[in-house]
Amino acid sequence: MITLSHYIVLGAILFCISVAGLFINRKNVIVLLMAIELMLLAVNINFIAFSRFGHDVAGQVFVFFILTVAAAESAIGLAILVLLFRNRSTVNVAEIDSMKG
Amino acid sequence: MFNHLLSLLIWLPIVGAVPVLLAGSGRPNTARWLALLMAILTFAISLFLIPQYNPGVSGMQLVESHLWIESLNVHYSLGVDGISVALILLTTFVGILVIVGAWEVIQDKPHQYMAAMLVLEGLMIGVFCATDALLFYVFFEAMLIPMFIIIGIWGGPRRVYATLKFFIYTFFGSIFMLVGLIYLYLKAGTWDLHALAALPLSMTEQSWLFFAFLIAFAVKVPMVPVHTWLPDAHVEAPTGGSVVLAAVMLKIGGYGFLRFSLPITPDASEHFAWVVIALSLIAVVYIGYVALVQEDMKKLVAYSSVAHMGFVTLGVFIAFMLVRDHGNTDAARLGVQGAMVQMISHGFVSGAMFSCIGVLYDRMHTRLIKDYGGVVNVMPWFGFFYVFFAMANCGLPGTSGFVGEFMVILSSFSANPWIALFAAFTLIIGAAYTLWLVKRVLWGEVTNPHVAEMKDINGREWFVLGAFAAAVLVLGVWPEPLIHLMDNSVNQIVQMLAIHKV
Amino acid sequence: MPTINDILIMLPEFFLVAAACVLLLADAFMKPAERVYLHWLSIGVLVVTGYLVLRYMPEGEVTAFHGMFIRDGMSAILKVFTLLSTILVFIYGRPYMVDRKLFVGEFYTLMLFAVIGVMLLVSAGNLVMIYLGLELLTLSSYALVALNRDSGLSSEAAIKYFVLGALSSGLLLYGMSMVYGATNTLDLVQLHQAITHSTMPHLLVFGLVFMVIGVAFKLGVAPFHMWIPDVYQGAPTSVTAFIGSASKLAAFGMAFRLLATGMGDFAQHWQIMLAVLAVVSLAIGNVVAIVQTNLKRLLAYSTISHMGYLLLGLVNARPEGYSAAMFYAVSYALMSTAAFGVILALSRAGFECENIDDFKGLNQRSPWMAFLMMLSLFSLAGVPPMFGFFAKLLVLQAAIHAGMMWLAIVGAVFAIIGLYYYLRVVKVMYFDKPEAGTEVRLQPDFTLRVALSLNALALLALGLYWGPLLGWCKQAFVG
Amino acid sequence: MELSSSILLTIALAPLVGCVLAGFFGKQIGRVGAHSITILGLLISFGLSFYVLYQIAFAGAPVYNHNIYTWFEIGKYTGSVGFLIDRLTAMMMVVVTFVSLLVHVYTIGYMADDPGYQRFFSYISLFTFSMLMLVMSNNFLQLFFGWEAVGLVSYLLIGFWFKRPTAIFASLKAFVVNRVGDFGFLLGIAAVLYFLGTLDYATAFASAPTLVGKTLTLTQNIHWDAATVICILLFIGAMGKSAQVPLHVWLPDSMEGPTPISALIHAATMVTAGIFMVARMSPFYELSETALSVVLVIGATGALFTGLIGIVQNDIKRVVAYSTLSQLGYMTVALGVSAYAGAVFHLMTHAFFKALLFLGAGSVIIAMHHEQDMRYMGGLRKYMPITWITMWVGALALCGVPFFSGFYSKDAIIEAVHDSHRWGAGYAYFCVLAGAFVTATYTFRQMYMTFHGKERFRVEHHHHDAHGHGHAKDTHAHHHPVHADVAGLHAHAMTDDPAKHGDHGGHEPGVLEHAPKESPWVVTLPLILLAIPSLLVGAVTAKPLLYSGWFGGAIHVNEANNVLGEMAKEFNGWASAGLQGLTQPPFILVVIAFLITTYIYLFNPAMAGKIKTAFKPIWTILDRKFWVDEIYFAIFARGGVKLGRMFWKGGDAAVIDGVLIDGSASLVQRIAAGMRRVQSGYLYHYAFAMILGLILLLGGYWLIGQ
Repeated sequence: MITLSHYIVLGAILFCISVAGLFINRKNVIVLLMAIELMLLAVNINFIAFSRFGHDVAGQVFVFFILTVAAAESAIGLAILVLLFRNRSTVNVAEIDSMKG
Repeated sequence: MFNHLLSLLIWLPIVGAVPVLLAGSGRPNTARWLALLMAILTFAISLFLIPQYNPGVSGMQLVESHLWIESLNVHYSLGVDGISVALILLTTFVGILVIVGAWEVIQDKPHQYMAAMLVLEGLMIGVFCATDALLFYVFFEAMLIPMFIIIGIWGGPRRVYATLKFFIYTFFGSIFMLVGLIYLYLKAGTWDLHALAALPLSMTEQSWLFFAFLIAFAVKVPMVPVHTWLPDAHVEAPTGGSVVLAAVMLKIGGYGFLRFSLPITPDASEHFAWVVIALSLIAVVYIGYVALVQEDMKKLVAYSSVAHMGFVTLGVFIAFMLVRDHGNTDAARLGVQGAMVQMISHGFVSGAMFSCIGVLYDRMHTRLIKDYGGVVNVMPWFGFFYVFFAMANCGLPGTSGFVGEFMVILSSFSANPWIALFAAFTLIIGAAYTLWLVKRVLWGEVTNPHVAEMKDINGREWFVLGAFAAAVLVLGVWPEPLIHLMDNSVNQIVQMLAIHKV
Repeated sequence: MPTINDILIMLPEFFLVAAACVLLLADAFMKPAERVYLHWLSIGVLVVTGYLVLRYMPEGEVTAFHGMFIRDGMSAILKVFTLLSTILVFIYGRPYMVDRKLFVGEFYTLMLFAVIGVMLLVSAGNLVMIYLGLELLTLSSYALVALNRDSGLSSEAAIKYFVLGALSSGLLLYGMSMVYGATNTLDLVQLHQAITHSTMPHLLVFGLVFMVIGVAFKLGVAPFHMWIPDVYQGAPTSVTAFIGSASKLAAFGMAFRLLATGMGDFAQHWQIMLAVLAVVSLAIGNVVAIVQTNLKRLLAYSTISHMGYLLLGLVNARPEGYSAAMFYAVSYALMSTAAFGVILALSRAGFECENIDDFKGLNQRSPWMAFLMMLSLFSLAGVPPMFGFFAKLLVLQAAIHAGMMWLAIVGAVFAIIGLYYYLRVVKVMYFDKPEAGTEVRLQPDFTLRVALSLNALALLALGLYWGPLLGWCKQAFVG
Repeated sequence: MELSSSILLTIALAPLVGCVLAGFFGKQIGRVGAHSITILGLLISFGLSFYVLYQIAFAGAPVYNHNIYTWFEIGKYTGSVGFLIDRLTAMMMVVVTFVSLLVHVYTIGYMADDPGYQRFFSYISLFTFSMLMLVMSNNFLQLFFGWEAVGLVSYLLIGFWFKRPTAIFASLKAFVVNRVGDFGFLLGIAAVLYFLGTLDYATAFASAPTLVGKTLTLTQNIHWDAATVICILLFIGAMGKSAQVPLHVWLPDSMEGPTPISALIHAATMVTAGIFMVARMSPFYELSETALSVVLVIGATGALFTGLIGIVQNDIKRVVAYSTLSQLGYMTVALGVSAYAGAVFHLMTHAFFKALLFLGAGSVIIAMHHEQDMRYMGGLRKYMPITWITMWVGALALCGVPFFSGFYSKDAIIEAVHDSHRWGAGYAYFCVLAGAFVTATYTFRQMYMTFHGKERFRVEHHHHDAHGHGHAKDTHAHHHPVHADVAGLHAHAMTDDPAKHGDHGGHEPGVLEHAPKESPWVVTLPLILLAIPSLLVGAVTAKPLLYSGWFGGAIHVNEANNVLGEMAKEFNGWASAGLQGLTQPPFILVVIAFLITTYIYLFNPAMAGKIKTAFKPIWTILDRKFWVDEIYFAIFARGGVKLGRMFWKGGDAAVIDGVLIDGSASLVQRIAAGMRRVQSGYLYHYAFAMILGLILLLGGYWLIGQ
C-alpha cells in the first residue's frame, strides 16, 4: 500500500536531488534549469499527494498553476541563457564570476 | 512673539540659512551680510529671554507644546529654565562671533559655511530648549551633520579622519541613549522629560539607563577615556568650528547630565557617581599632563578643554555625595552652580583661545608651537588678548575661568578633601601648560622670519576678541547675575537629587 | 461566480492589467521617436491606478473572489508607494535608458507587469495568489535585469537572479506544500484558523522554515542575500532602483501575508527565526558595505542591512511591529529611489556614475545634487532629523517592546558601523577634490530634477513631520 | 567717624584707572602722560591711605567692615567684594602705596630709555591695585583674587623684557611655583568654608573657636585637626607667595625683572603678602600649635640657608634677593612664635630698607649701564655719593645695627624666638642667630664689592657671550686678575638654560668708557625718602606696634603664646633698647662679620679666593643653591614633560586611539575584507549559502525541539 509518506519521501528525494544539482553542478547552466524543473516537480508531487489524501482539490489546482509558471520560467531562463552565451560565449557556471566581493 | 520666542530662536537661524545658501558662491558678500544679519537678529531676540524669563520662579518657562507625532506621543515641547537661558545666550553670542570671525577667513564657498553655522546655531538652541526627550535627541544628533560638514570641508589636512571620528564617536555614544529612551518611553508612554523624571524605576533599570546616558554625554563632554575625538576634531576644524565646538557643543554633554542622568536615574547616578568623579579627576590630572606636551596649539587648548570640562562633571556629580551622604544641599548647589558657571565660562574662554589661534593660523598657516616665538614683538594687541585669555584659561580670579573652578573645588572639599586635592591640581598644571604655551608663542625674540612679517589684529579680529574678553571679564568680576539667573533651576535639580526612586 | 463587487474591489488591478496590455500593443505600432508618449502614458496609467487604489478605498478589510484577494489598508499603502516609486523610477530612468538605447517599450510594459505582480502579491489571500503575484513580479524582474542585452554584467546578473530566484520559489513552494498538507487549505485566513488545531505541528514548522526562506530571499536577508549585490550592480540602474524600492515593499507585503495573516499564531516560531536572520543581515550588510568601491554595490549591502532592521519590526509580531516594519519599508523605498535617482541623474552615455570615486568633489560641481545625495545618505544612515531615523526608531522600539532588548542593541551597534560607509560617500562628495576628467554633466531633464529634489526633500520633510504616515501605517493594522 | 566706602574705593581704583589709561592709551598719552597719570593715581591713593591710617589710628574711627557688592550667593554661602579696614590694613595700605609711589617716581629715571615705558607704568599701577585689594579685603574670596592678581602682575613684570629667554623662563617659573602655593591656599579656603560655612573674615574669626575638636577625615583611620589643616593649607599659600623653603626657588630668578619691580614686588610688598595673611589669620593659627611649629621651622630654615647662598652671589640684585628670602624667613619665624606683630613690624621696616637697597642697587645698575655683576664694580662711592650713603643706611638697617629700623624689628624677633617654648623654637633660635651673622656678611660683602675697594669697572675685562658660561671658566680666570671669585663665574646659570644669567640683554658688557655718574633726581629722591624711614621708623614705632597691642583686634594672640607681651615688660623705650642691643649676641655677630668682611674685601682681596678654594665643597653647595633648582627641574619640569609624553603617546595615542578606536575600526575593516570573499561570484556558492541557511534554520529548530 502506498501511503502519503511514500509520496512525501519521494518528493523530498526529488527535492534534494534538485537542490544538490543546483550547487554541486559547476559545469553547465542548462543543468541548473533542469534542476529547477525537477524541484518544481517535487513540489507538485507533494501537492498532489496532499490533495489526494486530504480530499481537497485546491492542491491540484495549484499544481496546474505551478506547471504553467514553470513553463514561463523556463522560457525566460533559456532566454537569459542565450543572452549570457551571446555576451560571454560560455555557459559554464564556474566562469560566471565577474561580479563578486 | 513672546509666546513663540523659543521657536523663533530655533527656527530663525535655520530658516535664515536658506537665503544665505541661495546667495550662492557668486555673491559671497551677500551671503556674509545675510548670515551676520541672521546671527545678530537671533542674538537680539535671545536677549528678550532676559526680561521674559523670571528667575524667581522654578520650573520651565516660556513653554510651548504641540503634539508632534500623535501615535508615538511625541511632543514638540519647548521650555527654558535658568540654565537653558544662560546656555542659549552663550550660543547666540558665540553665533555672531563665529560669523564675524570667519568673514574673510573662509574664502571657499563662504555661503555654505555661513549657512552651516546658522543651522548649527539653531539646532544647538533647540537642544537647550527641548523638554521632550525625542525632540532633544533629534536636535542632539542633527547637530552633528552641519558640524561634520564644517570640519570636513573647511578643515585642515587630516580633516576627513577627524570629522569621521567626531561623527562616529558621538553617534556611538548617543545610539545607546536612544535605546534607553525608547525603553523609557515604552515604560512611561511619554517622552516628556518631566514625566520621565517622576517615573519610578528599579535599580537595575536605572543602572542600565545611567550607563546609556553616561556614554552619550561622556562622549560629548568629553570625559576620559572617550575624549580622543576632541583633539583631532579641534585641530582639524576651521577656527569657527573649533569655537562652536568648544564653546557650545561640549556644553551639551554637561547639560545632558543635568536633564537626563540626574532626574531620571538619581539612584544609579548616586551609586555610580564615583565613576564619574574618578573620571573627572583623571581628566584634570592626566589630561593636564597630556596637554603639557602638545606640540600643536589647538591640540593643547583642546586637551585643556577636556580638563576644564572635568570640572563640569565633577561639580554635577559631587552634588550627590553632598546631598545624600552629607545632607549639605547648599554645598551641592554650590557645586552644580560651579559646574554651570564653568560651562558658560569655558564657552567664552575656549572660544576666545581658539579665536586667538585662528588669528595666528590665518597669518602663518601653521599651528605648531615651534613655528612661533616672539609674536608679541609684532602683535602687541594680540599679545594682550592672548595673555588675558591664557590667564582666564588657567583660572585667574577676576576672569570667568576662576569662578566655576573655585566653586567646584570649594564644594568638593565639603564632600571629600581628596577630591578637592586632585581637582585643585588644575591650578598648577593648568598654569604650567597654558603659560608654557604663552611663553613659547608670544615671548622671546622673533626667530621665524615669517613671524616678523605678521600684522597685528585688525578691527574685525579686535571686535571678536574684545567681545570675548569683555564677557570673560564681566563674568569674572561679577558672576552673581548669572548665578542668580540659574539659582532656582539649580536648586530644583538639587532638590530632585534627594528624592529616592527605589 | 464573480460578482460585480469582486471586480470593483480589484478595479485598480484590472485597470492596470488592461492598460499594460494596451500599452504593449500600442508600443508595437509606435515609432521610436514617439516612445516618449509611452513614457508619459505609463506614468499616467500608474497615477490613475493610484487614484483608483485610494478612491475606492473600502472601510476596513474586504475580500474578493472567495478570499483570493484581500483589499485592506496595508495593501493600499504598499500599492500606493509601489506606484509612487515606480513613477519615480520612470522619471529618473528615462534619460538613462535613452542614453543607453534601452528606451524601449519592453521596459515600460515589463515594469507595469511587475507592478501588477506587486499589487497582487500584497493583496493575496491565498497561497496560490502569493505564488502567482510573486512569479509575475520576479519573472518580469528577471527580464528587466537582462534588459541591457549587450552587457555581460547585465546577463550575468540576470542568470544569477534567475537561478537563485527559482531556487527560492522552489523552497517557498515546498514549504507551502507542507503547510497545505498539514492544514488542507490554501486560503490564508483559513490557514490561520487551521494551524492552531493542526495535528501535524512539526510539518507546519517544517513548512514554515521554507516559507520564511522564501520571504527572506525576496527581502534579501542574509544568508539569502547573495544575489543582491550582483543584481544591483549588474542590472541597469533604473531597474536596480525598482528592485531596491517597489520589490522591497512587495517583499514586506508577502512576509506579512504569509507570516501574519497565514501563520500568525506561529509567531513564537518565526519570531526567533527572523531575529537570527536580522542579526546576520545587520552584520553582513553593514560590515561588507565598508569595503565596497561601487556605489550600487554599496547600496546593495546597505539594502541587506536595512532589511535586517525591517525584520526588527516584524519580530514584534503585533500590529505595532507590523506598522513599524511597513513604515520602514516605505521609508526605505523612498530613500533608495532618491539615492539611485542621484546615480541616474549623474550617469550619461558611456559613463556609469556608479563608483564611489566618481562622486569626488560633487559639491564643487553640482552642490544641489550633492545636497540631495547627502540627504538620502543621512536618511539611510538614520541620522535625525531625516526620515530614516524615525523608521529606525520605530523598529527599535518594536524590538524592545517585544522583549528583545538584545536585538535592539545589536541593531544600534551595527547602525554605528553602517554610519561609516554612508559618511564615506558624503566625505567623497564634500571633502574630496574633483578628479580631472570626470566632470559630471547633470542630466538636463527637468522633470527628473524636480522629482528628485522633491523625493530627497521629502526625506527631510517626512523626518520633520512623519506623524500622519505613521498614523496611516498603524491604522492599516488596527482596522 | 566712620570711613566712607567711596574713599576706600577711590584708594583701590585710582591705580586701576591709571593702569587702564596708561596701558590702553599709552600711545596716545605718551610717556609723560603715562607716568603723570599713574603717579597721580598713586598720589591720590597714598594720600587717602594716609588719611585712612590717621582716621583709624588717631582719630578713633571704628573698624570699617562692609561689603561693596555680592559676588555670588548660593544658599547659605555668599562671596562678596568688600573692605575690612583696621589698623593692620591701614598700615599695610600706607606701606604699599608709599613704596609704590616712590617706585613710580624712580621708574621715570630707571626705565627712561625703555620702549615699554607706558606698559611698565600700567603694570605697576595694576600691581598696586591688586595689592590693595589683597590687603583691604574683608573675605577670603577677595583675598584670593588679590593674591592671584599680584601673582599675575609679578609674572608680567618678571617677564617684562620678553625678549630675554631668562626673563620669560623666570616669569613662568615664578607663576607656576606660586601656583603650587595657591593650590594649598585654595584648599585652605575650601577648608574654611567647609568647617565654618563662610568666607567672611569677621564671621569666620568669630566662629574660629568652634574649630576646636573638629577633625577632617582623610581616611577611616586618619583624622586631622581642623584648625591644623586650615592653617597648614593656608600657610602653603604663604610659602609660595612669600617664597618660603621649599617654594623659594622663584624669587631669585625673579630678579630678571626690572629693578623697580624687584624693589616693589619682590621685596617690599607682594612677597610679604604671605606674612600679612598669616598675621590676619592669627585667630586660626592660635588654635594650632602644630601649624605654628611648622611655620616656625620652615621660616627658620629659610632664614638661615637662603642667607648662606647670598654670600656667594656676585649679581648685585641676587644678593639682595637672597637677603629678601632670608628676611622673609625671619618674619615667618616671628609668625611661628605667635609674634605676629613682630612679623608685621619687620614686614614694614623691611619694606622700607629692602626697597631702599633694591632701588640703590638699581641706581648702581643704571650707572653701570645695566651691568649687575659686582666683580666689575668697586669704588663707586666717589661717583655716586647719594646712592652710596643711602644704601649704607639700608645695609645697616638690614644687619640690624642698633637704632636703625631693622634692629628693632629683627632683634624683637630673635628675642621672641628665644623666649618661645614652642616645638622647634630651639632650632629656630639657632637659625635666626646664625642668620644675623650671615646677613651681615653678605651685606657688607656687597657694599664693599660695590662701593669700596678698587675700581674694576674700567677694566677691559670680559666678553660675555651669553652662551658659553660653562667653557668660559678658564678664559675668565685668566682675564680677571681682580678677583679670585671669578673662577666660578656665573656657575649659577639655570640648568635648563645655559644662556641664563645677568641683566645684559645684548648690549656690550660692562666696559664703561666714562666714569659712572650719580643717577638723576627721580632716582635719588626715592632713595632719600626711603632712607629716612629705614633709619627712623623702627625707633619711632617700635613701642606702639610691638609692645602696645596697637593692632587691637586685627591680631589675636592667646595669652599663653604672647611672647611679645612678655618682652613688653622689659621694654623701656627705643633708646635703652638700642643701647642694650649693643651688647646682645646678634649685634656681636654683626660686628664679627663686619670685621671679617672688612679685612677680606678691603685689605686682602686675594683671601676670598683662598677661602673659596679651602672650602670648595661648601662653596659649591652654596653656589649651586643646594641643587634645589636642579632637583625641581629634573623632577617636576622634565618629569612632568616625560609623564605627559607617556600619557599622551602611551595612553591617548596608543591605547585609546590606537587599540580602541582605530583598532576597532581596522578590525571591522579586516573582518569586512574577509567577509567579502564569501561573496565569491559563483552561483553554486550562492546557492550553497542559501541551502546552508536552510539547514541551519531547520537544524536550529530541531535542536530547540529537542
